[in-house]
Amino acid sequence: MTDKTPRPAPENGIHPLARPFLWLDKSFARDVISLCIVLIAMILLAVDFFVHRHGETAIAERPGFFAIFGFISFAFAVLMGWPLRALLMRGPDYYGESEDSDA
Amino acid sequence: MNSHIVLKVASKVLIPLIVVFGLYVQFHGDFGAGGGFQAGVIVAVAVILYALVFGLEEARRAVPPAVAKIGAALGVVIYAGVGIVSIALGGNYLDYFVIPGGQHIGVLLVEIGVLLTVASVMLLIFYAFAGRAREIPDEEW
Amino acid sequence: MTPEIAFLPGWLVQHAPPLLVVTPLIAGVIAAVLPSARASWGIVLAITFFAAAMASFIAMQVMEVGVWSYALGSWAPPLGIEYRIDGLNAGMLLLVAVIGFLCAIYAPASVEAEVAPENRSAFYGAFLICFAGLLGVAITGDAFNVFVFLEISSISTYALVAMGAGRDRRALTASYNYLIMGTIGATFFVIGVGFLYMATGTLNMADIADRLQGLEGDRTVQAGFAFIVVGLGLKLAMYPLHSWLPNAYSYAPTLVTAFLAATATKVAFYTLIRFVFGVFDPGFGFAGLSMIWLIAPLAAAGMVVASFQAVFQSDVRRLFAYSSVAQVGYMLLGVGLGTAAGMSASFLHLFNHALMKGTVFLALGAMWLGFGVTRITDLRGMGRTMPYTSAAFVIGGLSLVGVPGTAGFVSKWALLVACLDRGWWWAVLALGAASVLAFFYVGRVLEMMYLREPPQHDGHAVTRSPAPLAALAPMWILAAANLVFGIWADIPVRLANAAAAAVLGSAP
Amino acid sequence: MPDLFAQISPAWALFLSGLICAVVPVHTVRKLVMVLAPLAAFLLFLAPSTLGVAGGVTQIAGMDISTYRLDRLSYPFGLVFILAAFLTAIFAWHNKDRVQDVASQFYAGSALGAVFAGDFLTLFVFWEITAIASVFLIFRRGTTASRNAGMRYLVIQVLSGVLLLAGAVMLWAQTGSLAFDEVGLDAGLAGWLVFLAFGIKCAFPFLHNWLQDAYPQSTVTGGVILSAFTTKMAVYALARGFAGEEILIWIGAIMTLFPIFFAVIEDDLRRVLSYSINNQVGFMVVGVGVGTSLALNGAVAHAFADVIFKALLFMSIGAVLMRTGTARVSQLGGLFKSMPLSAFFCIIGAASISALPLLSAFVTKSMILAAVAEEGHWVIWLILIFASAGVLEHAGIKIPYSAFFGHDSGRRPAEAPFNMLLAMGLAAALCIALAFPWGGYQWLYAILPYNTAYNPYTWDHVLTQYQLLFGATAAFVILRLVNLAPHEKLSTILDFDWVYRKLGYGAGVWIGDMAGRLMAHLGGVARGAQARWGRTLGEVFTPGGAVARALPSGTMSIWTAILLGVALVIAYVAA
Repeated sequence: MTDKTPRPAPENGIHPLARPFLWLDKSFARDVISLCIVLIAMILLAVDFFVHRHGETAIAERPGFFAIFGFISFAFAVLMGWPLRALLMRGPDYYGESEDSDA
Repeated sequence: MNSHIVLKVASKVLIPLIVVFGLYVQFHGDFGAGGGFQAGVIVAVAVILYALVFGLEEARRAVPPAVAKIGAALGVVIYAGVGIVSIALGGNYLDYFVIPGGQHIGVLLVEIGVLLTVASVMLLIFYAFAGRAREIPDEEW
Repeated sequence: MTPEIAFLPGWLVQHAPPLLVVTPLIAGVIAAVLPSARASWGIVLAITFFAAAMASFIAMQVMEVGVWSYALGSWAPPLGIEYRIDGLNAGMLLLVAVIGFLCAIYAPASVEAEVAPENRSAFYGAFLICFAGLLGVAITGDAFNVFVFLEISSISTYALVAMGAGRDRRALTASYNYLIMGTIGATFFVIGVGFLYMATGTLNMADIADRLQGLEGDRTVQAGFAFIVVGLGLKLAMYPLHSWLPNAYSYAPTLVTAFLAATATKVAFYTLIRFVFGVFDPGFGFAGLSMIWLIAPLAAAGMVVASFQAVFQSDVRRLFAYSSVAQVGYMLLGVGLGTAAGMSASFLHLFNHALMKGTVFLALGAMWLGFGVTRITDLRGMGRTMPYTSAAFVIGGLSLVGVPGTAGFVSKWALLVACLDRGWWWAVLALGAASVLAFFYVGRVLEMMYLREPPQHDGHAVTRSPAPLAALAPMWILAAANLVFGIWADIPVRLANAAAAAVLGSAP
Repeated sequence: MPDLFAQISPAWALFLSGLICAVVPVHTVRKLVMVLAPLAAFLLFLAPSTLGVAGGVTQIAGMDISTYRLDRLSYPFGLVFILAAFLTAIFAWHNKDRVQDVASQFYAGSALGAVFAGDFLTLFVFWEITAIASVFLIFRRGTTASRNAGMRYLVIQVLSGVLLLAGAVMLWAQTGSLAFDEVGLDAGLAGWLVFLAFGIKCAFPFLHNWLQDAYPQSTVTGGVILSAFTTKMAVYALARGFAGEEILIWIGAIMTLFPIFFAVIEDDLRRVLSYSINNQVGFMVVGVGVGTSLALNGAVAHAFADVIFKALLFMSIGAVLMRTGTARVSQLGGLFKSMPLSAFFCIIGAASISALPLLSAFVTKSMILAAVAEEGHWVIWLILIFASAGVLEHAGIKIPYSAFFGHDSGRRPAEAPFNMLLAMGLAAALCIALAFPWGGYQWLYAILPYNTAYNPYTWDHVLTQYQLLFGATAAFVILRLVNLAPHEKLSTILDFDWVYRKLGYGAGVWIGDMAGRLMAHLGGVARGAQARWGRTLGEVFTPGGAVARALPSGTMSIWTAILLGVALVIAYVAA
């Protein structure tokens, strides 16, 4: 089909708008960002113990519920990937149907 | 050919009689047993007999299939035509009473149509079947 | 006389019923002996047009004024033969005449490609005679006359089917098989009529109906009913008496297939309705039981099994021939219901099925003319090579499936409602199953036509070659009718209700 | 004149444009028509001066048909479908495939028509057209996989229509009315049939696989268009027919739950997005199931927002697919360097779906959660919170991260064409506008079915949302650091479709085989003994088969005699 032809971009492929953000690719920057995220999460968790907030259910009023539940949920979902992979993952040609264009 | 001399003579005598008998059945149909259908078969038989004795080619020459075809069509046209004529004369379809000469003429005409068609179709069928078989050579008679 | 037809000469109006039948008959025999096939075709075209016009006048007249009785030879019925047109057969006459005319337009294209030159005049003759016979069956009010016309049409049909031998020799055996089966059917029918005559002493159908009242327990009448139903069942391809149909439809000339599919079984079906509802009384114990235990189950079985068979066919005309058997099942189901709603639905489906099968077979005929193909796999890419023909086919096919907005939906819906009214859930199931199967067998063909590339020929894709106008015009008229009657269903529904009213005295 | 326009369903504008596209060979004209058609539809949509008019009322064969019912429930759906048609038309501007143009216009038109349908017959017609039109968006990708997936998709979708028709007919028989109003499961079998029909299009668990099977196989633009209509149309139908049906709460909860686990390990990003459709529709189904005015508001609002941000996500991944030829995680990464705008819009979409405050899902999903809590379904509430974290995993982080950041694949494709960027930009702007605290979300709430006093921007709501999102993101960061997150790889993930694609097929083969052996043992019926089901069926019914063989006339005569006998016996019994 017409809409699948890869086209090389000019200037080593770097888009001018992306130039100011190239530092994102550095591993140091990534580590800093990661650290910041964890830090913010912990601050938000801490805040919960100092303010009194209204919750929709009883459990939601427990201090720190959302932060901890969010962490656990996410970790659970990702870690469940391991057994599921073992159970459900097959080769790309499992159903024997080519995804290449044959038209 | 000479071997069938008796047959030939006899049938030459018989065939006109058969046709006359056919016509008798035809005209008798008006007030007794008989009618165009039977008469048609009898007339056809006359020709078929001719074909049997004198050969298919002879018969085809005497009554060509084309003629028989037209006869078959003509018969139907006569029959249906009588009906049309009766409409033209102010009656219902096939209303014999409005035809000049009355019911007799009407029925007679219709029956003639039947005779023509039946005789022709009988012949055509005979020609069609007989044409398929090989001629029987004289020695096998 | 309705004002619409006041411009016609009085004699033409007054004698329209016999003229409708007789003119094609006379013209038929004349056409058969003409030396020029072109001239024969001229006659066919003129006469079928005349008949279509007459049939419309008659239908209008009947709708306005009511039953029209014409005494042949001025012999008053029940003694003489009566042509009797009421709400039931007015629609039939119209259907046969109009389809006949449309087929006549298409005729030369088909005939010149499929029929041997020396047979062409005869072909046109047989076509007209068959046409006359079908009209005769529909118009007459005399039971024996029905038999006569049935045989006139059948015998000419055998000839028409056999002429397909110019294309495929198997047409000969198909025709012969059809002849044997058709003759058995006709014989059964005439035996049944004989029984009725024995019991009532009359051949006029209205009169028979009167005299049958009170004869319900008469064995002769019962035997007559059995013979007539089975005899007509053969003629109209009731499952499992259908086996003559697929071969006859696949090997006959394409024109004949379209014409037969749209008219011949329909007329036989009309006769069944006429006898079951008009002559016998569905209230008779044996008639009612036969409907429930014989007609309806066979109808349901036919719908499902024949649809299955259709799914697995490889020859496309055979596929739609089986589909016809299945569709006959739909109609029979309506009759089997025994109610006014059922009969009306069944008549409606008869009408609509003629439209859709006419479209489909004309389209397939055009495809054969264009490329000489009959196998489903040969229809690859037809959507591109014959776009107009394929589009008409799509409409016919969708109507066959019963897609809303097409005529097929209206009648299937009516049938569904009639089944629900009666509380026949199994019939609803069968209807559903047959519709799903129809989706598959039509879908199979559509997939070939639209989702596959056209076949290669000498390294090039086959080029576009639209069908001639003579083939496209009738096909598209029918296809348009499928759409029009799918949305403005008023006219056919009125006809169907009039039909129900004519034989049952009440509209649903 | 305005009265006349108030009678015309906006759907016809799209159908008309579809017809025009079918005959116009000029690409630019076609695209112009496609962009203008939604505008025309929008004008028609504005024409009725009051809500609740049942326009386009006719009678067909004795049935009341109404093609244009505009009330407070159909209003937001109609509006967002028109919007979606507009956005996708812009997005597809570059696409030169006429078949797709026609299909997408018909598809959008029929979805719109279904939303405005006032009776079951109209609904059924449009329901089926969506199926038939949309399948071309899959076929036109032109791969074997897309053709097969398209066929499976079509069969399931048409089945849904058939069930709907069957249910409608039965309802009609019961009530004598075809009007499409509250149905309820109390209507017995009829109700269940309709429910199942809606459930298929809604991708209920175990009925969901057509979605993940077919959408990833569609064309680049097709994926965007598909994501917008079918499921949301089904949500509308559920809200109309089955609002407050208890079972929907559980169905919805499961729908939010299971796709998360599949999405984690899935390699194909468009398949991830398909799972995400499932997950988001689950929230809506829960809302419909709860059935209070707040819950229904939430469901409708979430559907509205979902159409836009899901389209946005499909657009950005579509752009990637078009430029690189793949949408698989294992082969992508680092694309932000050459496609920064696409990356930016993708992040907006991802943040929207994750319900980041100030973005659309935040103001819509929270209504559903509040309604669930209000009704005391606290288990469901927990599940939904869990699912919200899960959304962040697969849609909020995985999609932008793995495509545009993550491990650099070294690919440097060009940025998406202008029309795609424009469509993405518009969608992204809408995502922001819909949640804008000063006038944005208020407008959205005003068009919802019920008047509401709900306010999403309370400080504790914003705080808890941030806690949840950052808690979850922290988990992502930490798991990446300790390398515990499973890496995606080029693979096929089994889902329920395995049951019919492998198990059913295998079972068919196995049963056929076993039956064949059994037969061989029993009677030595030699031929066909080893045949599989399909082949056996074929052997029975194909031209040479037992049932379909042209019977000799003799056999037929016997049948005739048998039938005659039956008829006579019946007559005898009756007397």
